[in-house]
Amino acid sequence: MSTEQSDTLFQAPPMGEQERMIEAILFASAQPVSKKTITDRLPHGCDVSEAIAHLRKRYEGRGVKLVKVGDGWAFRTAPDLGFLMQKERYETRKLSRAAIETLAIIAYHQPTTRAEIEAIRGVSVSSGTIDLLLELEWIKLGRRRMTPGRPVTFIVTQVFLDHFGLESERDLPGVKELRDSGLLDNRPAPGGALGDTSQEDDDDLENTDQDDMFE
Amino acid sequence: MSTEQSDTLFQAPPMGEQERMIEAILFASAQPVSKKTITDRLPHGCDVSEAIAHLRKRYEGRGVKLVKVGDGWAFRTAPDLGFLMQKERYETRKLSRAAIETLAIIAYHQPTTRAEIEAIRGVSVSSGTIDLLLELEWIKLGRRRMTPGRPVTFIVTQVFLDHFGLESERDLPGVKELRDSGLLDNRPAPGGALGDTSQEDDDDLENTDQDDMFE
Amino acid sequence: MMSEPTKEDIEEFEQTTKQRVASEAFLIDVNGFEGPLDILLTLARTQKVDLRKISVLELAEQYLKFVEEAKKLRIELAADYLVMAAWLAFLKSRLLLPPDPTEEGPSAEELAAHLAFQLERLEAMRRSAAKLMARDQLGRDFFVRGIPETVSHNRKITYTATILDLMQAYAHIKTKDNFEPLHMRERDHLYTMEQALERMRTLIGHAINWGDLNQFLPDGCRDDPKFRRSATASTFAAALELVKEGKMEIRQDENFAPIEIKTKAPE
Repeated sequence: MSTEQSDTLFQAPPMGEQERMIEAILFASAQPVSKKTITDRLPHGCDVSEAIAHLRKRYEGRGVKLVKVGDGWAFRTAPDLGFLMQKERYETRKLSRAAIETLAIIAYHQPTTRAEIEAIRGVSVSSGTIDLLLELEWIKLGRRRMTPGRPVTFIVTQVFLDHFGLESERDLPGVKELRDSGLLDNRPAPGGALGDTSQEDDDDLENTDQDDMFE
Repeated sequence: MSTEQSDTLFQAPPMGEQERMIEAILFASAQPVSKKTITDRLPHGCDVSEAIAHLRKRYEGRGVKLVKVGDGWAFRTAPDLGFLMQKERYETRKLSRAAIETLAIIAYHQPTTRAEIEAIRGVSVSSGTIDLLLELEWIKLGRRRMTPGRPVTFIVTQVFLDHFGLESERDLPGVKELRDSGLLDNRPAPGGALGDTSQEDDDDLENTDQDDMFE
Repeated sequence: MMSEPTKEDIEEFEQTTKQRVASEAFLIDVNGFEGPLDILLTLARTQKVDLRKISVLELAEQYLKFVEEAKKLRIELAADYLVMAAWLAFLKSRLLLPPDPTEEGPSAEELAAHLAFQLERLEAMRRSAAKLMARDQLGRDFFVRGIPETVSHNRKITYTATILDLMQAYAHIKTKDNFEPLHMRERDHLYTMEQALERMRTLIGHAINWGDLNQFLPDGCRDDPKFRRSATASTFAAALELVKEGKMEIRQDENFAPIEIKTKAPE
């Protein structure tokens, strides 16, 4: 407790008032405020340490708490309420062309190796693409190939089948059906010329333009 | 008090917890946060109005207070402690008499047209004055008058209310007395004398707007 | 010859000077006024009565006197001050004369009442403006949170693709270069080892003596070098296969010499 200083020229404000003052200063300050700065700003004779202790206690268990940051004091959101400071935004994105092609090759040719996917697509397949498909749980690792290097193979998953509404991989329309439905016509694919080298950068995450659409 | 809804799917957090959450959200924001935004960020089933009422009470007499600003809520330091805040004080541009009067006329007569402002002040309003008030975000454009020429109207903003510590336009100093004494009536000059330009926009039709604002 | 100014003269002079200074101060300050209504309000205040009880007649006289003074002092007043003077002169005459029942439009009392209303309203707005500015103000008397925490936006991305996307993607690959890794392409100009083996098996029985491997190549090799190359390799491989099976013998006298084969006599 503070010792009463009867010899000070000006009476220090009551403790409750000192608390209020510190509360206001810490609230409005753009940086944590050191004890020295608080003392300088408060009227003469205030017991800053005691007032801070009171104030800290007052905010215990509240939505904000009084914390020491370096040699200063500041109000901060209670850590358990951090989730309120985050806003979750759900976005739906279309898979990139690289990802959907890779996925299609795995679906039609499974089990298939990365080298085979690259041979079919004619470009290298980025790790990002494979990782994304693995993360989405649309593909998983199959058995290793019994060929030199024993490369890993990829196969599609139940999640894949569920997503695309297929009972089994056999339900995928065959090449003949694709041709019959006109999907195999020799027409340029939407969004790019054949052998478009830009496909080499398989970015799945690059569609910043698209992001805006969903904000 | 809120009625307990035993049929809600998720139990809302206890009232004390709701209070904490709102405290954290409002503490974290420099701008007033609307009741809707608070509701959106809180878990389902919270009684925001009640929690705010509790919280407001809790901060009564403290160094910061919970204030209502238009349709939002914000924490602000107690005005009697302003003297401690020299460091945080920012110089507001010194407003000309014309700007201050124009602002008052818009606040008390909103929505109001430039012609009405001129009729009240007896001089023309410079564009600079209106521009300055728009720039300060103290006024903004309201709905156009449904009178010949469809003149634009001006209304005050939440920033204005926040700046002057007003909950709403109804809390403008002396507004009730002015209304009761008829000084806020739109009274056109008899026979259009005195070059009263407000005659141009037939003010008889629009009074419904004003009623909305104050009733 | 001029007489010495008396005390009275001096006093009178001082008095008029004072008046003149006062009136000039008022006039020179015209620039500081915001139009005729502002001046009228200032003049009305000198009546020291509630604006609701103002004598508009008296006010009109005060204003006209002010305009007269300005003329005397050759101060150029803006047009709106003179318009107001003309209007007030008209109002004054109307107020002094008994009402003419044949005259149309608003009565002099109505006009006077409206002028009083305008003055009262302007005064009220000025008072309100002053009250507004006297309020506690943000950034001067009370303050916002100094360390606002921004709400961070977390993105949760759901990727979508339809079966049609999948099929189109596959179709796109298929049409790109007709590359079919799991089905051998129809290769017109190639001769597989299987083909070579099949041919050799049917011919081997006849090769009792050593003969050049080239004799066993299929028809059509002569015209197509690519096919010939392929057939040579396949036939050679098939021959090795048959040697391995013990059905044939193979020899070559030296490097690049013709390769000869013959059927192996059963032991």
